[in-house]
Amino acid sequence: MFRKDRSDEPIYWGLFGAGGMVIAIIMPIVVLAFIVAGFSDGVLANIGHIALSPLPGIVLISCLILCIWHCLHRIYHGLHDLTIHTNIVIHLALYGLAAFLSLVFIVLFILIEFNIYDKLS
Amino acid sequence: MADKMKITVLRYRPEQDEQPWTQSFEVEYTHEMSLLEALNVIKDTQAPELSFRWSCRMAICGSCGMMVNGTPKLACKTFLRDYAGQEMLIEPLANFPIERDLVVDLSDFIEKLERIKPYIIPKEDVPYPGERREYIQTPKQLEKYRQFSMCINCGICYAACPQYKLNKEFIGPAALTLLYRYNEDSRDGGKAERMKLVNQDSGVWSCTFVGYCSQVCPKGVDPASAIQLGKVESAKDYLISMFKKEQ
Amino acid sequence: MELNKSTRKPYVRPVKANWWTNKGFYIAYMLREGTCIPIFLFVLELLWAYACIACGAASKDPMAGLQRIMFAKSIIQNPLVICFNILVLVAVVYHAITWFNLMPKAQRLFIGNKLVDGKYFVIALYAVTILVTIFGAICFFSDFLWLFLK
Amino acid sequence: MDIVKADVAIVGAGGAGLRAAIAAAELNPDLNVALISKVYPMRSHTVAAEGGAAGVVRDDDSLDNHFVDTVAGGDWLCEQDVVEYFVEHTTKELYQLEHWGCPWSRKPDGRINVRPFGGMKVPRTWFAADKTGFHMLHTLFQTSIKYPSIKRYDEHFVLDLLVEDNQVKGVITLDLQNGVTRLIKAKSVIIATGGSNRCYRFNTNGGIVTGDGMALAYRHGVPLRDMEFVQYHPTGLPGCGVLMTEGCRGEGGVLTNKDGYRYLQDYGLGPETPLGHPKSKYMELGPRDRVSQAFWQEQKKGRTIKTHLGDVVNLDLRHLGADYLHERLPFICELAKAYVGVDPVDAPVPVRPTVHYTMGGIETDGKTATKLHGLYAAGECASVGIHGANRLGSNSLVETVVFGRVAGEEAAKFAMENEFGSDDVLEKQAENSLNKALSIIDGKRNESVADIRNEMGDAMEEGIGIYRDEESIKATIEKLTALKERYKNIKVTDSSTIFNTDWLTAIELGFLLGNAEAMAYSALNRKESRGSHQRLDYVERNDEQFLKHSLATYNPDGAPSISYSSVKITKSQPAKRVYGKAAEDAEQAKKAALAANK
Repeated sequence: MFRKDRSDEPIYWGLFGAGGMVIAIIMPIVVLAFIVAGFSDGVLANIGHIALSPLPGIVLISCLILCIWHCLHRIYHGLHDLTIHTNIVIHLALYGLAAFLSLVFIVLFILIEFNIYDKLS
Repeated sequence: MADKMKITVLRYRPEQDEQPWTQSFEVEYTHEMSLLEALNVIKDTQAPELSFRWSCRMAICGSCGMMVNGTPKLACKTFLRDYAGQEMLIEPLANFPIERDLVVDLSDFIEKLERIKPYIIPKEDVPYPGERREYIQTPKQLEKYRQFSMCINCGICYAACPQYKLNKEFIGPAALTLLYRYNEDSRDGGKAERMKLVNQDSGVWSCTFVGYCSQVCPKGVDPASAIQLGKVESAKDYLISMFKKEQ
Repeated sequence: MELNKSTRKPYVRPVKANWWTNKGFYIAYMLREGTCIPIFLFVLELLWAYACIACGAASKDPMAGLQRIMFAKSIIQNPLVICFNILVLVAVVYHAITWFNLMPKAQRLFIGNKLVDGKYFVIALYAVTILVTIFGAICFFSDFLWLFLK
Repeated sequence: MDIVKADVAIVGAGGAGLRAAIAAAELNPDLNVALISKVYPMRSHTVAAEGGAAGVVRDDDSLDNHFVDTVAGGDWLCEQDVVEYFVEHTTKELYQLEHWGCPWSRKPDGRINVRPFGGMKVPRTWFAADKTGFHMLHTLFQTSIKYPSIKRYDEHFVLDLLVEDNQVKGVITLDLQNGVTRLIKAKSVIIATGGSNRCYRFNTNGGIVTGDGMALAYRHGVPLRDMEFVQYHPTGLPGCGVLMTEGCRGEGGVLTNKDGYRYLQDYGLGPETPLGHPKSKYMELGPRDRVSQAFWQEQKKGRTIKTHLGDVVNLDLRHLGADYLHERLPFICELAKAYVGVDPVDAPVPVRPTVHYTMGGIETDGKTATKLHGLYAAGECASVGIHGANRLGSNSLVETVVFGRVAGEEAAKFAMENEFGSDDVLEKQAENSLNKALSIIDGKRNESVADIRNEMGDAMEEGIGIYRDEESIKATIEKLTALKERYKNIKVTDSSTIFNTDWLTAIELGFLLGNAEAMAYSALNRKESRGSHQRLDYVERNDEQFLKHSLATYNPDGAPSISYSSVKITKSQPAKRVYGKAAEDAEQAKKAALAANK
C-alpha cells in the first residue's frame, strides 16, 4: 500500500504515538500490578474494583485501545522491515483487527457498565 | 614506530566481474593516517586501478563515504589508529548500486535532492528587501534551521537507513532534512508546495525512526530529528486538510 | 576501449530478511519494534479476562457467572501467565527507555535564541512516569501497602 | 560519439561556475546552459573555504577603503579599474546570496554580521560561522536547481576545448560514470575550474584542484598571467595541510613561536596588540604573504617548534573561550581535534604555512573574456586582475560570485550573437583529443604517476616556495623538465571505461606539470620581490621594470615563453606597502602633506 498522494499515515501515526506514550508512562505500573495480582488476591480484587468502576474503567480501556493501535501499527511496519511487502490486504487485516478489538473492548465495557454490574453488586 | 594494518577492500569491476570480491592489502600507518590516505597509498603503490571518490580530505566535500567494518563513514575522518589490533573491511556505501569498486551510483540520491525544491521560494507577505538590503533574520530564526543546513550530501545517512534499503521510493534522510531546512527558513514561502512531498508515503511516512542516520552523520545534522519534526508538520497539515479542501 | 556505448553494469546488493542481524544498532531497533508483540499479547490477555468478567457479570445463572469470574482469576494467577507478564514488563520498560530517548528529536523548544537541550525532555518524561507509577501503586496496592505499614 | 548542444557550456561547477550558470539562465531563459563538472557540484573546492567573503556594509567603511586595501594588498599589481568594478559589486552579490538562502551569521537585530580579516582596514568579511564556502556553494547549487535551462553534466571530465577558426565551439568530455565520451557543442565556453595548487606537495586544497581549466586554455594559446604568485596560507595544519581559517585570527587568535612570543611584531606588523583585541592590519591581521614570510624567517632563526610533522608555530585561541569558539569557529574545533588531536579550547593549535591559492591564472579582461573568442574564465582559474601579487583573505569567495556572474552574462550575450561550429570539424578534433588522451593508457611503461606527482610537489616547495632565488628556481625547472620527459613513459594500467581514476589522475598530472612550468618560468623571470613572490636575490620591489603582469605562453615542445603586459592604474599610485604602526604613520604623513598643500 503506497500512496503517491496524501498518505493516511497521520491517523495511524497519531494513534501509534498516543499508544506509545501510554505504554511508556502508564503500562509499567499496570503490568506490575498484574504480576503482583498473580500472587495476591487482594491486589487482584483492587484491580477488579478499578477496572469495573466507570471512570477508571474508561481510562484503562482507552489506554488498552491505544496500545492495540500502537502494537498493530508496529507489526504492520515490522512486516515491511522483515521484507514482507505490505499491501492493501495486510493493511486492512491489521488495522481492521485493531478496529475490531477496540470495538470489542467498548462493547464489553458497555455491557458491564450499563446492564449487569449493578445487579450483581 | 610504524604499525601495519590489514585493509580488505570490496572490489567490483563492471567489465570483468559478475559480482564483487575482496582483496586485502597491508599498509604501514602512522598516528595521523586517515583511511583515505591509506587508500591513496594502496592506489599509489599496490593497486593503481582501485577506484574511489575523494577530494577535500577535511570532511566537508562529502565525496569519500564508504562502509568501514559495516559502518558508513567518511574515509578522510576515519583513522587507522582507532582500529589498531583489528582488521578493516572497506566496502562501498550500502544501499546504493555499486558502480565500480568503492564508487557507488548516487544518481537516485541526487535526483531526490533536486526533487524537494531546495531553494528559497519568495514569500508573498514578505516584501523583497531590494538589491542592497538583506531579509531580516534574527539569530533565533537562523537557529531554527541552521543545524539542518549543515548537510554535506555524502549519502552516509542513506547507507545507514534500513527503510531506504527496503524501499528506494523513500525520499530519504538527507533530502527530507534539506526540505525541512527550507520550510523552516523565515525567508521562504514554499512550504505548501514542499508539504505535498512530505505528506506522501514516500515522504516522512516511510520513516520508522530507526535513528541510525543521526548516529552516523559525520556533521551532526540529525536527519532523524528533521524527519520527526516533518511528521508533526505533516500531521498538522492532514488535520487542516480535513477541514479545508485543498485547492 | 569502447567509449561510444556504455558498458556500465551497476551491481545491486541483494536485500535479505535478516539484514538487521549483523549490527547492534539494528538489533536494538528490531527489539524495540518487537516489544509490540508481547505487549499486544498482554492486551489480549486482559481482553480475555475482561470478557470473562463481562460475560460472567452478564450471565443469568449466578453460579455460571461466578465460575467465569473465577476463570479470569485463574488466568491471571496461572504461573505461565505470570512468567509471561514478567516478560511483558521487561518489554514495556525497554519500550519506555527507547521511546523517551527518541522523544527530543520529535519536539524542539527554544528559549531565547538557544535550542533547549533534549535531555531535559527526557528527564521530564521519566519524572512523569515515576509520578504515574507511584499514583498507580497507591491505587493498586493500597491494601498491600497498608499491610506492609502495619 | 554522443553529441549534445548547449548555447553556453560552463566547465567547473564551484562558486564561479554555478554563479555563471545562474546568470546565463537569468539573462536569457531560452539559452541552454551546460554545466559540466568532473565531480558533483557540492564537492567543488569552494566548499572548503572557511572564513568569509568581503563586502562593504558598515557605516564606517567605504568602497574606497576596500579598493585601497585590495590594491595595496596586491602590491599594486592589480588591474585597478577591475578592482573598482569588483568592490562596487561585492556587497550586491552577497545580498543576492542572502536572498537565495545563504545562512549568513547575523547580529542580534537580524542584520548581516561581519568579522575582521587580514589586510582589511575595517571589518567587512561576511561569514556563515566558519563554513562560509560550504554554505555559499550549497546555496548556489541548490538555487541552480530552480532553473530548468541549466542542464548539469556531473562527473564529466573535460578532455579538451574544441576550437574552430580561433573561436571556441565546444568541449569534448568523458562521462566518468557511464564510460562514454560526449561532445558538448557550445557557442561560448566558460572555464571555472579553480586553482592549480596540487602542483605543490603540501596544500590546503582538495585532490581535484589540479588546474585542468588553466591547462586547457593554456594549451590553446591563451596566456597564463602572474603564475609566479602562489599564496601560502599562514595557518595550515602540519602534515595534512588542512586549513585553519584566517577567521581564527580575525576573531582574536594569536600566533606564537616556541618561546610563546608573538613574533609578528618583529616583521613590520607591530606593535603588539592586546590579547583578544585584534586590530585591523596589525599583527595577526597582516596580509597572508607577510605572515607566511614571518614564519620562514622565524624558522631560519630556529624559533619555530619542531614536531614529527615538521616545524610549526602555535595558533592560540584559548583566550576566546569555549562558548565563543563553538559559536564562531565550530569547524575549526572539529578539524583540529580530528587531524592533530588538539582541542583549541584547551591548547594552541600547531600550524605552518601551506600552499593555498593561485593568484595568477587564465588571462582575461575586466569582463572575463580571454584572448580566444568565445572563451571566458572566472574564479581562481582566471586572472581577472583583482589579486595582484597577493590576494587578501575573503576576496576570493566573493570574486567567484562577482565575476562568475559577469562571465555568465558575457558568455550568454556572446552565445546569442554566434553560431554553433560545424559537426565534422569538431568531431574530428574531438577524435584527435580523445586519441591523445587514450594514448597515455599503457600498462607496459614504467613511470609511476605517484612518483612524478610527489617529486613535482617537492620540487615546487623547494624551489618556488615562500622565498625563492635564481638557483632554487632553476633547480626546480630542471626537475620539471626531467619529470615532463618521464611523464611520456607513464604507466597507466587501468583500461576500464567506468570510473577510471588511474587514467584521470595521469591526465591531471600532465595538466599540473604544464601549470607548474608556467609558475616556475614566470618566477624565474620576475627579478624583484613583490607580494607573495619573494626573491632572496632581488629583495626589493622594482616598479620600473616589473610593475607589469607576466604572461606565460604555451610551447608544445619546450619551455613556455614569458612576456609582459602593463598594469592598469587609476586611483592608487604604487607606494611602500606597510602594515601595523608604519601604515598609520604613513597615513598621518599623507594627511599632513595634503593639508599642507591646501
